[in-house]
Amino acid sequence: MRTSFAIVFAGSGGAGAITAGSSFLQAAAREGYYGLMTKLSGAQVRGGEAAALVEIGVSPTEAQPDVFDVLIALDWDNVGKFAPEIPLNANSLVLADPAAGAPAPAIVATGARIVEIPLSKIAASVEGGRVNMVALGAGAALAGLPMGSVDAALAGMLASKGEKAVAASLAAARAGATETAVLGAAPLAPARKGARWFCSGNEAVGLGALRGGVRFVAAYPITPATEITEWLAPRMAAVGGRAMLAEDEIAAINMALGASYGGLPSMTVTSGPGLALKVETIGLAAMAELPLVIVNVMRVGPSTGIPTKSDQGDLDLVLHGTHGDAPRIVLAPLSIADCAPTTERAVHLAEALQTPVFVLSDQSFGQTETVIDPPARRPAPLKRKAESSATGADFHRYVATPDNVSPMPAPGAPGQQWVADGLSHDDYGHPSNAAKFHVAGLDKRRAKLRDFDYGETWGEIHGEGEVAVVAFGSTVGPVKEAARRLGESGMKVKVVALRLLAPAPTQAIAAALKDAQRVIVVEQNHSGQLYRHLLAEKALPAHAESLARPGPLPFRPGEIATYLA
Amino acid sequence: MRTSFAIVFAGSGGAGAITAGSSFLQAAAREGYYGLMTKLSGAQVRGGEAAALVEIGVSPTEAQPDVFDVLIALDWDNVGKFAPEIPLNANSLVLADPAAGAPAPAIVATGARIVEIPLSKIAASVEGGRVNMVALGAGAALAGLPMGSVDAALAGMLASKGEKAVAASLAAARAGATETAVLGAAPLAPARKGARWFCSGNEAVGLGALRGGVRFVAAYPITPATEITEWLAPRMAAVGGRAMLAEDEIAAINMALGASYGGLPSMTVTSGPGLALKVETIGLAAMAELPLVIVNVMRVGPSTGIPTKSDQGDLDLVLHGTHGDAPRIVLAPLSIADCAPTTERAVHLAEALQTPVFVLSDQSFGQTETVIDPPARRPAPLKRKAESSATGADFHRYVATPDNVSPMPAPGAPGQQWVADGLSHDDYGHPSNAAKFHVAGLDKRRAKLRDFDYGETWGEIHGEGEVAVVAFGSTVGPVKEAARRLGESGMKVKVVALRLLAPAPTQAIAAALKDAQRVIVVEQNHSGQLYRHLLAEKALPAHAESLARPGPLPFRPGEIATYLA
Amino acid sequence: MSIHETAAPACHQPLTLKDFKSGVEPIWCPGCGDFGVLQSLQRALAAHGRPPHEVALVSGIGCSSRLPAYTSAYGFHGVHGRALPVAAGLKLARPDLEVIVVGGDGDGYSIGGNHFLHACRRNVNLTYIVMDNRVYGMTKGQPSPTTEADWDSDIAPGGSGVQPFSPLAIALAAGANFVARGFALDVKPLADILVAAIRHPGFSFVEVLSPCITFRPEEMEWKKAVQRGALSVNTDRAAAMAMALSVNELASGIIFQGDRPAYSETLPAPTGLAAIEKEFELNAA
Amino acid sequence: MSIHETAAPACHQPLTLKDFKSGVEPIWCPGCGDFGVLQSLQRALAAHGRPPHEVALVSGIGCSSRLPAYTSAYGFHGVHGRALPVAAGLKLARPDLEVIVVGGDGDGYSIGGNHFLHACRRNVNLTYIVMDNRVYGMTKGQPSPTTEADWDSDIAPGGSGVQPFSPLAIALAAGANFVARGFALDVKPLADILVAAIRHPGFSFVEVLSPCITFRPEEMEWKKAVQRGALSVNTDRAAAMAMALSVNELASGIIFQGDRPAYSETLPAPTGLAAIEKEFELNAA
Ligand SMILES: Cc1ncc(C[n+]2csc(CCOP(=O)(O)OP(=O)(O)O)c2C)c(N)n1
Ligand SMILES: Cc1ncc(C[n+]2csc(CCOP(=O)(O)OP(=O)(O)O)c2C)c(N)n1
Ligand code: SF4
Ligand code: SF4
Ligand SMILES: [Mg+2]
Ligand SMILES: [Mg+2]
Repeated sequence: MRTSFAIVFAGSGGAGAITAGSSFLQAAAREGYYGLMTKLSGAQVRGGEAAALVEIGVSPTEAQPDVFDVLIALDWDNVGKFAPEIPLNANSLVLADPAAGAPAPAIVATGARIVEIPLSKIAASVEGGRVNMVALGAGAALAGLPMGSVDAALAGMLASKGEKAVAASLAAARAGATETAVLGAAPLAPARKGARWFCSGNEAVGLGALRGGVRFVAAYPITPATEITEWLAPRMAAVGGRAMLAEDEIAAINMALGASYGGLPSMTVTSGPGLALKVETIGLAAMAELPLVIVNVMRVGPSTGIPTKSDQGDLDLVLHGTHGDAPRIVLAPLSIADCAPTTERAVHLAEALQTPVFVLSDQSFGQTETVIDPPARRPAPLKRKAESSATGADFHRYVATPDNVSPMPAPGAPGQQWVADGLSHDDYGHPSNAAKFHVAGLDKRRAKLRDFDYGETWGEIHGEGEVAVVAFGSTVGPVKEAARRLGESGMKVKVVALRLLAPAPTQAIAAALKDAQRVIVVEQNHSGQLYRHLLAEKALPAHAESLARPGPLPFRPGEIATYLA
Repeated sequence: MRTSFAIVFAGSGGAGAITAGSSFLQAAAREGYYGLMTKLSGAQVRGGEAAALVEIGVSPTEAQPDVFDVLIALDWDNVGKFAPEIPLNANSLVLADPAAGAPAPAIVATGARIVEIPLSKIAASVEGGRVNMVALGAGAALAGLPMGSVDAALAGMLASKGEKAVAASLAAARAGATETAVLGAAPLAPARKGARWFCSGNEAVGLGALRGGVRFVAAYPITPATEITEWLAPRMAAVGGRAMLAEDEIAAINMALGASYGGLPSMTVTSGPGLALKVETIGLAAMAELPLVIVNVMRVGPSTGIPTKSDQGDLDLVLHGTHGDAPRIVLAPLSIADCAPTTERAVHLAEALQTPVFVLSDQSFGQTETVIDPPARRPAPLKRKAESSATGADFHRYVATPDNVSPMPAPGAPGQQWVADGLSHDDYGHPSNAAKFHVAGLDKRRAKLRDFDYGETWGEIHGEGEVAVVAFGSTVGPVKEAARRLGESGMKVKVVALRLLAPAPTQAIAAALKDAQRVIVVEQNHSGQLYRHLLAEKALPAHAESLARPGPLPFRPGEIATYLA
Repeated sequence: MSIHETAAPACHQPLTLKDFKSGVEPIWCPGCGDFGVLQSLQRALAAHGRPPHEVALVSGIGCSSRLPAYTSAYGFHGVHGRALPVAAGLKLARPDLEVIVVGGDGDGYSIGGNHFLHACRRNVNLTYIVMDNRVYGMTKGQPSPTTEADWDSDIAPGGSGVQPFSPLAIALAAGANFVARGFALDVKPLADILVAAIRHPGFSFVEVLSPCITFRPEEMEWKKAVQRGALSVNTDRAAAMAMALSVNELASGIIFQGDRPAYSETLPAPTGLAAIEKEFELNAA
Repeated sequence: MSIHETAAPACHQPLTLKDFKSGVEPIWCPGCGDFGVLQSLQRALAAHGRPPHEVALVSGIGCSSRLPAYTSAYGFHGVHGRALPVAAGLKLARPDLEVIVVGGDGDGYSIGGNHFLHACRRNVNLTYIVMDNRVYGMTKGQPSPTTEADWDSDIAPGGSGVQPFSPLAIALAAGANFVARGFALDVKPLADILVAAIRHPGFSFVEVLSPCITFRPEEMEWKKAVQRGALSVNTDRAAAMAMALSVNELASGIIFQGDRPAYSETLPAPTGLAAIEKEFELNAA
């Protein structure tokens, strides 16, 4: 029995492809399946074509499939435009409404089996029936999903539209399922039912921030990061915090830094072009030792690039953006599910180490909907060292301590007034040009990050083998899936998934790669940014290879497996 | 006979230490000596203490000395504050006016021989005589400089103040010289007289820009880069160009980019914090393939840091600042003398390759006055490929060419209208989300920089030896001097001075390091940015070492020689 | 090329709207007000009479900022909020070109606010057209500096709580030399305003009410609500300011035409590099 | 700490100027106007009556921006031009603090111009003091947005050719709730203005003429030239604007006290994280 199933609902604007996909995924979740839904849309701001790419499976799904099993075209107006993003082959099934005209040539060219199904006619036969719901039913039938789950999913999703709408949708779905029954289902292996969460990476980052204790967020909208702020805006108030819409990215990060100085765990959220504008103030946070979480959701660059597609090309900037030496912590979630705990951890680290901490996500995490196990909360939050017993002249804001973290009282504490300053300073924080203070400060700021015990945060190892693949962020999923497949065909591959990118966990990496005969660093950018970083940090053996290629197309497991095999 | 002589004139604000130093250096130049003058000032914006640190020698002087031969204190009010920057030892001579009180303890502690000389009394004995001119004369006598040169230097420098002022200064200088004669001169070996230039690195960068063809500069003031724009402002008009004072750094770079699109070779000028703000637009220049020269004069960072002191900590940002993969050219002058030809070359490369090009200078180049041989002009300027025979639909702004550089007509050319765009685009420049165009663009932009023949631009090799030192920018001078000294004591050291930092000239470096038993990368920053860069580019052998230490104190040859020996 | 070598403007030619059309299809939503602005601008450029290759359109990022590609002129679609400095650099490098800046309220008043202030003050001979839909359209509906304080959105539930400001008053306070407001769907009157703006020396600012049909469909009411001609031409800045502060934000027309001299485009006659090099010489050989 | 847990302001105490002095020695040139502003501010804070640890001074970069270290309050000496957003974040995170922003004309009107516009509009309860010396002092003498068009300098020989703008008019156009101009060397009257500004709700803007003795020694003439009391309190913005556009740039006094409600500092009662987590649940176990 198959363990996963991949289906695309596609159509022109307003046809409801995304709703169909979302309902399909939620229905599957009710049966215990995990899944992933990638949304595609055209160049138009609104009203253009749309497609929902859904994969479901018995275990967590973290990569787009090599090939889709099924494509249901709600119409043919624009589906062809998506062809490069919807791989099909001779084993694929395309359902098409004869009333919608001839299938797109690019789709026909894939060799997929094209079967006609009168979607619009079926929809018309049901009162209030819509084509996308017929397609949903058809898809569910092909995946072997019971109609009861579709029921439940629609009832949940459409509750606000009233019972009648739910009933109509369901009737249409059932009609679609019935009509498709003749094609026969290749049912999925049953899954373990249980509590599941439905969320996107952007939402999960928001949740992680709240869990970590962030109570102030300031941002300027930018694709594909905006949803984080939009998700947080109403919820921040619910936890006693505040979300600010700034006039630009520079204002946003400075607001957040002001709030952080005021004692609140604070965050700013952006994507590449906005990150570029925050670079100066990140250096200030490092120099003045102010906690700050900076979330960067990568899109295709450089410059405006392709705002709606994914890439991992901001790593260089996140690692090295700031004039002068300003050490920082960079974390990248290993999956959408990991977005919450990684962000939560980022807040703890920023607070504990009084430093800027990056959460490096990307479009394919941020805007993809997924069904996952409820993410665990991190144990033992780390808090800001705010209290000091010293006052007056005895209070040195940057006093030397064994862990290089000095007490940092918030304004309001009598006798401990201090000035946060981006100038080189002595341990009172007073500006000084003296080399001894300057070098002591650089040493302190580097040491506090270098000597901290990050524990499990550094990353994860999956599997064992003499071939080791190193990856981060949204590349981890396809790499893991490629390794799994190669494992099935007898080739053992170890996956070293890095969550802590800076300070580079060189010891953990060295240990993980100790016995590897081959090491390949896989990443989705043009210049091998992670590869270069690890070379620079002497974290790779001399024979390590780089597999780097840019977005906008996602890595698929097959592409990686082919390279490795 | 000694081949170099190092002297400090120091005093409180208004005492004229800098004028004395400058006159001394110019007098020496008339005798054929080369030299260097570093200016120190206190924390106050104006009116604080000042010191002129001058070294002269028979060959080009590119490093501060390990120890100064002479310190002349015009008074003792604040000289002690400079002690860490004025190394003295038991062989040093300190001239002090008994009327100015007790010598600063930090100076006494060096063990230098302190000799009293009644500077103020001597000055008072000459009509219109000033203490600093007495000191000048004393210094000239100790260096064995003939009074005729002092004459000529003062006549040149003070011409605008009238003959009387010149005469009074000269008389005071002669009186100082006479008084000092008893101490005996340890005269310098004679030098080859000839045409010399007197300039700072900032002025030389300005000149190089004009020579290269820059006709538009826009900037926002920032220490220590401001003098470039100030120097250019009146002179730009003299060559038919324009200098704009922008409201901020972002406006400045965008103005320059607009002018570049308009067809003029253009430039923007800044230092660390300002560079941080330009990062976003640099990515646009790369993506839209617009020529642009960006001068960054490094100061001590991170953040506001120490604006008046030198460091090499912006390399990371210059190499990697921009979200997404945006290849750029980074050049660093090898000396103050090299600032003009390197900047000239930068303009040629920007124009020829339609790309952002960095000139990475630093405070110690920018604000140091030097006496050098007149810098040669670069042969064969490279020009923008502006003409295309195609028009209308046949004109593709980004048409594929063998060298990956496409014709770029300036506005005004009929039938060749094109839109510069930061969005991913096809070869017309029209926005496109298609992977094929995006990847082709990335490949094109990388290839045009990678495959260009930079010739001699990559750098210079000085000497031969099994120990090789790699350096860039203002570290090259002290490294060369350290190598020279080690050479005298029998240890052969090869200096590999890199001018082209990106794209990294890996082949030239590999060839240069082929036979080295030991390789040391020397740089003035905290984290070994050049070392990491070269590791990442696989340009170093596994055994390469890093000698990285931050500013504000300059590298002195002795420090490097000690490390190497 | 140096600033002095640029060609003199070609003499005016009879042109039509079609001469300013490009083959690129707009990504705008059907019904977006920006189509009206595009058409007005094409009309205005035809009326102005300079051929497309002597015109350059500069923009930032946003739905509205996509406009340059939809005309046949030269264009520069830069980064978000920075169109005005690009245009200033271009115009001062190439005074022979007709340089027009277009963009949105987010681009111009939010992230680009500083450049707006300084462009008004600097008074380079540019025309700046803001397609104000009171929302960030491209990022799918967040409040801008001109959005009503109580406009509900995901990012500011219940409203931002911040009073919108008046771009006309800001432009007047900052020193703009020509200030007007038009409505996107009044194509002909808007074109007339644009011609006047383009021909006025110095920095000309035209705020255009341009409905976002997708995120602010209620702005379609502007068709009725716009107070056509409620603004009238002042030549005194204080009088214009008094008018700007008293009329409502849907009043259209030209409100100010000033006589501040534009930022100088002329340069002294160049004297050459040789004299400059001489300054460095210490001991001429 | 959450916004709700912050302590209520301590009750006012009898304080003197000395309570607001720090041990750090100013780097200012002897005779710099900023000494007067420092003294006025220390006086005003003493009069206002909140102890130093409940006050936070926020600044950018410039000679004037060095001020925070010279007082005994909490302080934030950030990057050039970004003091206002830092202060907004701090104040909204900690409404219990008295947050005062200080800086120069370059910091506030040039690089920081956008934040100035938006701070006026946003109307967070802050006091903003600009020490306007009409020059970039710290970088040794370049023209700022308030410098006369013909002021000669190295970077703009013969003058920038750009007309200065009026910060008062901009602040009024952008929506500031309190607008005044003082003179640095009129210590007592300036302190009175500052107390009024601090106590006025919303965003209070005080432009202070503060001579740069080093790069603009002629500004010492201001001692005589300042038109004391030439500004008078308006409560109507249009009237204030008319006054701002008609008086000369050396008129001092309070010109506007408005009644726009400040940006809200109150938050709804928190309901907790648990309900938020529930939103993600598909099949509750
Ligand atoms: C530096 C940067 N920040 C943010 C964005 C995201 N962004 C793109 S357009 C836009 C706002 C668009 O609003 P407006 O200028 O009013 O144009 P409209 O789409 O409404 O025409 C934003 C915030 C960006 N591209 N770059
Ligand atoms: C991003 C950035 N750009 C430029 C500078 C250099 N800089 C420091 S202070 C200053 C201007 C100071 O002028 P102003 O704010 O009027 O203060 P003043 O010194 O006159 O009091 C400039 C341009 C900087 N520190 N950071
Ligand atoms: S989103 Fe609004 S502004 Fe953008 S194209 Fe659509 S209607 Fe126009
Ligand atoms: S330079 Fe001017 S502003 Fe700066 S401290 Fe000196 S007098 Fe004051
Ligand atoms: Mg808009
Ligand atoms: Mg100033």
